[in-house]
Amino acid sequence: MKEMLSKITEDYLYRLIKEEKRIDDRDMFEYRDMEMEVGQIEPAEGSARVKLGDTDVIVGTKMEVGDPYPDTPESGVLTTAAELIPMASPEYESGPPGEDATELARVVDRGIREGDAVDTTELCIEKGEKVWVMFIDIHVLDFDGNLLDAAGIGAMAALIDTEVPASDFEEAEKEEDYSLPIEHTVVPVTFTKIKDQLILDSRLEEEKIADARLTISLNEENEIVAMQKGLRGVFDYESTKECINKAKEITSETREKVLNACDRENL
Amino acid sequence: MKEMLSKITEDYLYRLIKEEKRIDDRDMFEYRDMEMEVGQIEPAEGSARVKLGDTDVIVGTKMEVGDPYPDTPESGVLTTAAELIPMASPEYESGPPGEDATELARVVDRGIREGDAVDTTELCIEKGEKVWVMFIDIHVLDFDGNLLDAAGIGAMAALIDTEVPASDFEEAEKEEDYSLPIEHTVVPVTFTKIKDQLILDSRLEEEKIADARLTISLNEENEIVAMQKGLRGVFDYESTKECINKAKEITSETREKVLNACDRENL
Amino acid sequence: MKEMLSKITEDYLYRLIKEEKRIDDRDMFEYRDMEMEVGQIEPAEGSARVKLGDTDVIVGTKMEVGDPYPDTPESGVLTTAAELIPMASPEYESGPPGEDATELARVVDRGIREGDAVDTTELCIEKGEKVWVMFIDIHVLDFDGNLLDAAGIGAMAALIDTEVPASDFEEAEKEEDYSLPIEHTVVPVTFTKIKDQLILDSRLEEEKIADARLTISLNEENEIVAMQKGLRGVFDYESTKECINKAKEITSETREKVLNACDRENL
Amino acid sequence: MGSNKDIDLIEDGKRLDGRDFDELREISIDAGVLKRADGSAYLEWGKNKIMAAVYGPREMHPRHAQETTKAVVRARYNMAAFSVPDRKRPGPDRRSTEISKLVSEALEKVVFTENYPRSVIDVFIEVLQASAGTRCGGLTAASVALADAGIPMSDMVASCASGKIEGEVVLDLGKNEDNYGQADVPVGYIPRSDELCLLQMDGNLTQEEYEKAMEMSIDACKDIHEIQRGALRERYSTELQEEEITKASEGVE
Amino acid sequence: MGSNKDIDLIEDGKRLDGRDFDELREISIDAGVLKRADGSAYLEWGKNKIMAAVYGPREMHPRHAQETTKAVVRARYNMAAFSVPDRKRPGPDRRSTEISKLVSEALEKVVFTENYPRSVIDVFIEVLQASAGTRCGGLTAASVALADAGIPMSDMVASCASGKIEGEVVLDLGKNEDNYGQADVPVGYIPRSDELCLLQMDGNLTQEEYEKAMEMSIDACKDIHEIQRGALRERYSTELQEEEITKASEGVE
Amino acid sequence: MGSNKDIDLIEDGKRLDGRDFDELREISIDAGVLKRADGSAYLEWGKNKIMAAVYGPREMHPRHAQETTKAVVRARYNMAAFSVPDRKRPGPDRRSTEISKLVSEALEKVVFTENYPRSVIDVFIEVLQASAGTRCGGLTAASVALADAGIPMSDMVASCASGKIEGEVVLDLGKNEDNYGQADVPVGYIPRSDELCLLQMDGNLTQEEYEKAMEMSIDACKDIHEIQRGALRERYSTELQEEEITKASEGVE
Repeated sequence: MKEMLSKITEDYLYRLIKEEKRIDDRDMFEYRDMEMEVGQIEPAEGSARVKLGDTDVIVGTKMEVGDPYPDTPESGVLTTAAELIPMASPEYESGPPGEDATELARVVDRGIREGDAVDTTELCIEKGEKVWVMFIDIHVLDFDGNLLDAAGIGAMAALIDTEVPASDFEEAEKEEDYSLPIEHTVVPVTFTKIKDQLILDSRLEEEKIADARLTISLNEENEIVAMQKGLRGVFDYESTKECINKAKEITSETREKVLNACDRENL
Repeated sequence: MKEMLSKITEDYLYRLIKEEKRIDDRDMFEYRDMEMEVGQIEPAEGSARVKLGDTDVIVGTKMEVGDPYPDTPESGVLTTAAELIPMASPEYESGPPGEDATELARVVDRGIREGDAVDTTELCIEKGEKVWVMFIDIHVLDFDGNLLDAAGIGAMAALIDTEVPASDFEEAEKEEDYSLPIEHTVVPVTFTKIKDQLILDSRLEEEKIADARLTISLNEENEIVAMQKGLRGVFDYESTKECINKAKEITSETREKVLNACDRENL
Repeated sequence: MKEMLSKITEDYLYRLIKEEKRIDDRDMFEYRDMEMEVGQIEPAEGSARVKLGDTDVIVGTKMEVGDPYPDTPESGVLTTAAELIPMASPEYESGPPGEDATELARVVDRGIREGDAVDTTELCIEKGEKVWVMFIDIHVLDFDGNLLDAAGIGAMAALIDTEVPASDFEEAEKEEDYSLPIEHTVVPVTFTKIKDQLILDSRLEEEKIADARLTISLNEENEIVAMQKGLRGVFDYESTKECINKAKEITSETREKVLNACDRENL
Repeated sequence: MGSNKDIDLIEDGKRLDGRDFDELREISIDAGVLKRADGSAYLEWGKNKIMAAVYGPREMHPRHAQETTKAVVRARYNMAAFSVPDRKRPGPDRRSTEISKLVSEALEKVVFTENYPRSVIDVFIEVLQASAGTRCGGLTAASVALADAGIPMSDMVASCASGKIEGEVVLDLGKNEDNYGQADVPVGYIPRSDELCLLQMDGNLTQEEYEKAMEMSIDACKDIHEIQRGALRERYSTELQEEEITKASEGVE
Repeated sequence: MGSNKDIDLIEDGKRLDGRDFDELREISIDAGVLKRADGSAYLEWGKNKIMAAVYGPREMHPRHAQETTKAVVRARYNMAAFSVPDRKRPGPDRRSTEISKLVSEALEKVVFTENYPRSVIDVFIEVLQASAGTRCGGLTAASVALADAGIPMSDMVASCASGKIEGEVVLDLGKNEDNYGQADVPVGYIPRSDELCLLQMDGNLTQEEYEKAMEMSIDACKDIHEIQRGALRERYSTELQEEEITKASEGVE
Repeated sequence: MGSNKDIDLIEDGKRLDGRDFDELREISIDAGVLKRADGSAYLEWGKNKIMAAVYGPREMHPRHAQETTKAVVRARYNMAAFSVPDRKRPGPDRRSTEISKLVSEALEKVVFTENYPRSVIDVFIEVLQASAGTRCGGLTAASVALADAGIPMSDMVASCASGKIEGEVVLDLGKNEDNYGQADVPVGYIPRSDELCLLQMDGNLTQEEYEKAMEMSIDACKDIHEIQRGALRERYSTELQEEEITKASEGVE
């Protein structure tokens, strides 16, 4: 049930882009209104709801005590899953995650993991025996483009919001809950390429005519921790450098918003 | 491969029902011949085969030693599964249980579970560590309507027939098998609504034109332990009361038959 | 996406067979060139690649420490799986093993298992507690007929090539790797029946018009350890005896080739 | 019902959260909260947080599931992984399969399905935070989402449970009451026709208790129906306002 | 074959259940026992209890599996969860997948499939109680169910295994003989054409033992074929009787 | 990237396997190695052993996945169970699903897909032995297999990674470098148009390091492209030779 744009809409969008204009009059590198609600889901250890215009994503974290991986006996375990539930778009179908949901989960996961957002060694309870296992679940409620940023930002905010539920688990050997040990705040930004034009925070209609996208995750020291080119188009090397330069600026603004929304002191 | 009735058959059935008649000349609230064979399946801990006319259902129980659920450390575990195997009807397909099989299993399960048919606390072997895990498997061989009653009656009979196989399991810490501790004998009865007429023990053709059904499970003290409205039609509140009244009479007759078929003394 | 032969090709093949000729001028009971490479896959405990003409199969073994089956507490565990990956033929599809892959794996498995190729009692580490679990994985790269022989021969060679990785597993309680204890060298041969003619090592086109096949696995003492008739045709009893007689000769030649390729002394 | 532990659920004639026996938890509903869906509603009911969305009527796929004379109402009830204390594994389980079936059946009665042969009306219910009574909350929200989608209906279904705790019949069980109570009776009610389109029960009730519970529930459903209608009114008036603002601003230009 | 434990299976020239080496367990077959199926048969063979049912010929779904010149015979062998001492998890496993394939292949040879292009003839075999030899029992019962369904066939397949225990070739292994024996050879036999449509073997046999086993099995299959024919005769005569009774009673009216 | 253990990966300005920072592992490619596939290539890259095969263009199934104006390139990346030290369970996992998607996207750009509307070009990549860099190896081999299949392309994609170990930017990480290094940047490069059709990165790089890594990779991809072209030349010359031999022998007759 893939939806197509009409030829007329498509042409109109191309014409706009050529004139460096967008359907909602935004600048090329401007986010839509970003709303963040943090900690609204009580049963979750941490949660964040991120709205980028009409795109609406909830990320929740859950923790339990489990086994470490044999090759990392001193680290907690991180698992990220995404569901593109059919509520969010007429194009999504029920069933196990397809390749889009898998890519979404893995790109968000790589940002968190490779950027050392969480100090996973502090999630070891007993070396080689038991560690904290953390699930990051991405739930998309309404899809109007740019899921990668909404989910990636939501995941970082949910992590900052997370309380390790030590008091609920006898095996945790601690009596009080404590805030998740955050090492870096990693924030993604996704550039969408339409013909030769790069834009930020693409809406659904824009993604329908997009050639390629490039997601760049940076930490607070402007180090690159994850990248992913997506879609069937290409980038040239020069424009990837351009994107990285722009990403520094943009992600530091986003990072500010995340930290403000989270209201956590010990960071 | 859903089968339809011809328009003529349908009209004929409606006309009959209007005149308070049935295709096989039964009364509105009369069961078909009910045959019960108990304990015929040797490898099962308990078993019962129930025929309601041409509807033919076998229920078998199996027990093994396993882990309790964390929130009920002192109770045995009960699991009910139903397979609508394609042998039983041209409408059934191979594959994992669909929503009809799931509803069947869950309604039978709720009667047994919520009616405290089995004293599950006696199925605890070691608190929080090991308990008896019981599987109730419903196998439909021939489908001519009213599965819910055939399966529910069969499940109760199979439970009464069940010998806990303690001698087979070292972990059971008992040397002799013993009869499953039965607390209540729960028996369901299902009313089928066609237009404004209620009938009992509907046959396949009757179910094809049915608007709704209501299953009521009662224990030997005439307490209601489970109910389920099914199908896309409705009941009004008054008729549910009527059904409950009728259910008392009917289930006590059914209960008598079950106990007779089971030939177990210590109840 | 089942491929059909054209009527002309079919007729041509039948005419050939009638005259006791084959498309590639082989004798009725002659193998194609058989190439064997043993031990080329480093991460595998043992491996063999077998080419019969254009049919190309890799078999690899992997071992880990695990639980014994409750009814054989003193034996290692053997598991054989086959994947007919879509690389190998336009008729193969992605997804879980279908009935052809399942039959292939089970026939190979029965030869190994029932022929006591491996002394599984020597794979017991601690009775009832831990044993070696061995996986035999059959990977078909290119399919031009007679998979059963290629896979069965490859499996036997891979087993002979297998080093038990005791030094990698603390639980193994041995410090040095050692060769898998081989008890018998079991080799299969498959006869294909086209009309009334029996042939050996059928190619794809021949299998397209085949009526039946008979696989016979023999050990080095010419004892029959496994048989399987396949396809929708029949054999008469007399011809099964004929096949067994021929099989003795053929498998001893094959066994020779396997042993030569394996270059293992302690057999 | 739960493991019947000796847990006090009633003190001084009130329930632990201070409610009277026949008192609902707080309920609020917003209609039209999602953009992509044809209709939607967000419901908070006590600590439950539930989103419902409607797509359709649209062509039914797979085709062999089409009905030639009417639309099929196909509900899917799903719990978010983080909606409960112990993480819920994604994907349908037996419980959600049954609830999806019952909700589909309950809604079909009020939709004029014969207007849309061969179509499907998809109803998605996502439980974001669960705290007893999610099937009733989901059914209630779904009805509003259907109305928000502009789908012709004879009425909205209102849904609510009552049950028994410490021997008393009470309305709308909360989480502890559900875990440690003695019976639960979820009901789906169509006010206009005074009919029950959802009815389940588990636990232990005498006929008298059943009647008391049902009467409580039906009364409560009438109240819930008012809240549903309020959500729609709110929604339409917002839309109206927006239209007026648009008109006004056009007038200005 | 089993773990070759030192378990006595023969005493004083008889097997533990008192049978001679070439003696079958008791077999009984009833045809036409199910209402919905087009044909059916119930078989008891020693402690095995097996139901077989046939549906078709009917249109093949999915379409791409149709054959343009003939019907496909599609068998599904399934064990009930409670049919074996350790509960069998529902759904197909590798063993049942293989048996289903072999039974499909064995039956197709005797059915006049060319009469029904694009069709499927579904054969369902349900093992209710298993005690060694269920594939042979299933194939035997399925043949009767096909005949009961009135499907044109050249013959019924009779099936039976023989094997080796304590070095002796014996017919129709029982459960312990199967578990602790040395070889098992299940055979499907078409009496009219003297052909083998099922043949498997596992264990360890010399060629001489193989021949002895096969000859035993083929003889036994001829006996089983008689039992199959008896079941059909019984079935038809019952039907005839019923018809006569009907006629008689109509005469009365 | 790995668990950042203190493992030495550089000694005396060389990597542990003796390579310079900007040195590739050894690469060899053979084209046309499978019979059934329309095109194929076998690649060895260090200790990686990878087979790629192409089928198509052929009709796309299922139909609803067809595109009316072009062919779809559908890659499937799969690891053999025995290709890694810990047995890989058969079937796709999340990692292989993602790689399959990225490889499909990377290849579609160079194929003239508009020549084959409603078709699919299937690309199968089987990793027989894995040792860091299998996605780059797979993409490189797949490009050769596509060319071997005679599918019209604007260019072959060459692919290679670079990364960071012990603070140094190096080309083409080996297994230990991948496990214990600090960053990995796999790149797919189209030499003719100087464009990137695959780009991923994980770990930790400054912008300067990123640039250094990219420049290394792009240079290396140009070398790999030569190896790819060599494999094709070899393939064609073999074919030519074979044809000539055939002709010659025909002359003899």
